[in-house]
Amino acid sequence: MNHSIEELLIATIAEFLYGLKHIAVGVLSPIPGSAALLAKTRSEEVKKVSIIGSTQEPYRLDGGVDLFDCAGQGRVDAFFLSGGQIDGQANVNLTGIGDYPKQETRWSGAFGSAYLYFLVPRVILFREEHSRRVFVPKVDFISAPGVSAPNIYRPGGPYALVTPLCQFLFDRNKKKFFLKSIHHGHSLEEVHDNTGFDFEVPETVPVTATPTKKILTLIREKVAPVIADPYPDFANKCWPNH
Amino acid sequence: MNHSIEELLIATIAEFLYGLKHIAVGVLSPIPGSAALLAKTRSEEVKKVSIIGSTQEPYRLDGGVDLFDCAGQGRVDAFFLSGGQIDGQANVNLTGIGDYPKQETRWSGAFGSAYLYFLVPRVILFREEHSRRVFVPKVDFISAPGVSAPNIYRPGGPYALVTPLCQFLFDRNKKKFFLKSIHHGHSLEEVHDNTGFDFEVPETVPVTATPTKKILTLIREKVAPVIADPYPDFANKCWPNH
Amino acid sequence: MNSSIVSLGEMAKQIKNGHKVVLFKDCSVPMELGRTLIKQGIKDLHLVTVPTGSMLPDMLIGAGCVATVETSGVSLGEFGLAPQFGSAVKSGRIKILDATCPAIYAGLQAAEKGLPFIPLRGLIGSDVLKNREDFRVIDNPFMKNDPIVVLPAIAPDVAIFHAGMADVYGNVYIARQAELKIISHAATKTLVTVEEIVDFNILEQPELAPAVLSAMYVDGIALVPNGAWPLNLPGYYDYDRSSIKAYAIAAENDSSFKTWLETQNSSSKGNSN
Amino acid sequence: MNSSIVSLGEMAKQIKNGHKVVLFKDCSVPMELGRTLIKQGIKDLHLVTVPTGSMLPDMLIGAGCVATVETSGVSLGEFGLAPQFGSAVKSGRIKILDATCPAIYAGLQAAEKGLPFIPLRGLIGSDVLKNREDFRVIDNPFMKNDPIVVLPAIAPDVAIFHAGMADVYGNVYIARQAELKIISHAATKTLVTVEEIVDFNILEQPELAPAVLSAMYVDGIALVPNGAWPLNLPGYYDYDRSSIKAYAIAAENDSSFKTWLETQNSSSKGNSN
Repeated sequence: MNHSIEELLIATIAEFLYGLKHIAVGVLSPIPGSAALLAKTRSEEVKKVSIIGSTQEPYRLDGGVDLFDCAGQGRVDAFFLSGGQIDGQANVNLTGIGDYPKQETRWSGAFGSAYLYFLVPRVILFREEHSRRVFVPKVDFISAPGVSAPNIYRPGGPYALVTPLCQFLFDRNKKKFFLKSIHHGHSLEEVHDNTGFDFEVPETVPVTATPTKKILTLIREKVAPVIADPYPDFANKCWPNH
Repeated sequence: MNHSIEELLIATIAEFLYGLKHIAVGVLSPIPGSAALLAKTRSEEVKKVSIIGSTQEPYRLDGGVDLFDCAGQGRVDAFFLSGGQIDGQANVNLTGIGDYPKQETRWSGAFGSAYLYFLVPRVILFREEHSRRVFVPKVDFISAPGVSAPNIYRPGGPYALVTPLCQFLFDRNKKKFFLKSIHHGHSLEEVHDNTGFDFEVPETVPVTATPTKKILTLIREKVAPVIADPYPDFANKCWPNH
Repeated sequence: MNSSIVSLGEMAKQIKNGHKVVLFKDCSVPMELGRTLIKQGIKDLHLVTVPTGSMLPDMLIGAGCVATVETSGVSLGEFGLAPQFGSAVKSGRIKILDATCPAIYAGLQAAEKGLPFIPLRGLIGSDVLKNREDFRVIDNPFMKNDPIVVLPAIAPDVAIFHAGMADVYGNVYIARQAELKIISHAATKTLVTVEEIVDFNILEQPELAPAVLSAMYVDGIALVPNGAWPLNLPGYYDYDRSSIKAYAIAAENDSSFKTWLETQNSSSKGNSN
Repeated sequence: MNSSIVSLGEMAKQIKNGHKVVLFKDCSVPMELGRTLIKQGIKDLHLVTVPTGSMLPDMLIGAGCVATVETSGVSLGEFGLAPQFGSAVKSGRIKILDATCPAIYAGLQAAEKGLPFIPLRGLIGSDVLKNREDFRVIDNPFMKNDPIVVLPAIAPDVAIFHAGMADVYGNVYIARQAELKIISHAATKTLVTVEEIVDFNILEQPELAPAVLSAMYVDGIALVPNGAWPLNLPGYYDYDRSSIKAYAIAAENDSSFKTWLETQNSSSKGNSN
């Protein structure tokens, strides 16, 4: 069965989410949001998916305080972060490029990253652009650090990084990304050429699993109508016939 | 016009409340509650009376957090405290008699006193029993202290003490009560005999003002029906014909 | 049907000897669950009353279920002092952790936020503070010569309360008792007895939703009509004043309290209705 | 009729140059009040966005009304970055106090509770913390070798927001936007524009009451239909996407932004309806 790159990414991210009780999704995150919904559809253990910006029960949150308190209580099992820059230590920059504060390019700001990255056990990094502009040796501004000293209270942190080329796992002890698989049609060379930081490579690099027909059907029939509430444009673009 | 002792106490306490924006009333406080309602009836500046335990808008509170936060914000102008024991430094004991913790007599506990006594500018102490058992030289247990060292954050504190015999003002600089007036029918000697702590006495001791006909009418017609919501027994006893 | 709907007996068994159990003050008090815990012979509870307590803690203390009470006050309100609480404190049978109301709330709110501690104004110079080894005074990090109390988070094992309505999806309507959210967020588990269980999703009713405790925080719901009796439940029933008064009198001494307890064990309004 | 009901113009005059003004994120944004402030020529505002901001702060910054922005992020969401914010940061025209969302909430909650500070997990090792001289790291008083950030209270002079309904008694119905209570409690004054003012007491409706901000916290109410336009107000109207997009494009450079601003000054949907 044919699938789009979005569907591959949704299925790939969902693999990290099965069995988690509560998955929360931040703003501007249609693909992670779809992955969370897919995980809930396929796994009875996923009790709750919270999508910031959703007005539909049961996906809405009472508000930001509700989400951050919930994470503080240890009741958020997975969350998603992106970054204008991400480096090899999993530091995330959502703030801007150049010398702070008068940066050449100013993005929006750190949002909840400087907190949730510490509190949520499984933070999945996701970026739709895989380039040396994004994946840099060192971020210009650490909105949220990837790793912390051992005495810092940090039940959470980076777990994986998913891009349109491949997926990495993050090794918190080695403080390094480890290439997990490359998506069909892409090469290790291409990944190296487009990644500005060092990462570990296994002897044989697997190809990312292609979503099964069953999973694609679930995405199109169960996930698409729900993600269309907070993300109508995304849903129209990906599933114009649904 | 004849009046009951309760009506005298209500009118006397209300004198401390005119012009205050927000008056809050704790549990088991029918007389202070009536005084607060009287003040609201007579003073346009009294915008809100909150009565813990009232189910009637606009007197109810969202809950305890609402009250304590409100006091923390400086938005509660007056509150009432009582005590199993009260001493000459305005220390209040709501906890019990004897050596803590295995006290001979255990009362309920400090409730909000150890916080509100610090935060609310005008705390009116009120007790329906005026005796040496209650007004002691030194309380057995300081549930909430009457005075604090100058470096302690304390915008609030004791303002007055009203009893069935008389009313005192509290002088925060001298850390002493000052006799303001004695109710009609009682003597200075009687007050001394029944008070276990020292207090200052003016050269001429005034008689407490008797409530006017207008005030008594307001109490009976406006206050009684409202205070009957949280305190039906009290209202029935005081105003059986209303 | 949500798997969190259980029988009262199953619910009671989830509360274990030694648990730190948090109880909301008046109205929303799960009296029938309390009676069930007494029958079950539960021991060594650490009760946290929010912020004060009335008949339920007194009854549990009298029945020998309690090791520690963390409270800002236990009393039967207009029916007088809490007699079993008073005599247990006097004899040293229970450990008492005296607090002040906002300190109980603040400790629970710290747990709700995942904070190890939270500051609170007041308390300095009181014997409440002096007797709490777990309360500390630190310097305000933002101002010199400004001592302030810091309180440790209160993280109960179980929150229990009684409410009017739950739905089959595990959501509970808490009406004006918004503070029930705080205790549920702070506790590891939340167990709720209710008057009725409806089959529509109460979160999907825009006018009800703001006063709903979401299923995420609810670990057990049991249908227990009159579950707060003889205390009240706003919108459902008022206090049964004569029963509370009878309790207040019986609890005055240990032998009449025992007799009262036996009557309770043989029948209770909550079960018979 | 409650004395807190005022005209939009009277309301705007209560906000002064240099005030610390707190704004809720999206939906409930008082756009028309913002336009009025721009016309009034207000200066040197210290904006606090809860926890992030979109078109209103961008517009106020572009119009030269703002000295400082305290925020966890300003963006136009799906319409892209906030261009006037970005260029003002780049040029140093405004002072930026970068935070993270829960730090904004925590600072306001500290003010709501009258606390001088509040702790927060996270932040350590970030450049956000490094650049905030007013955030401190202290040792957890209850655990050795456990550094934790403490944040000062955020106490704004004025909270402003737009809501659906107020009553003549000065109460405001805030529906699911419960966090509007936090900002109103934290601020010295709260000014609210609304779609409609009803003549019954909304606090006396049991189903509405839990989502009501009580008159005690409300210092001004102005009737401003379409007051959030072109942003949305749940239950009333959706985003006017084409107007937001037009803004996003206009705001890309200073001259087209100025032109856009002049159009706004000569007419606005909020006034004409």
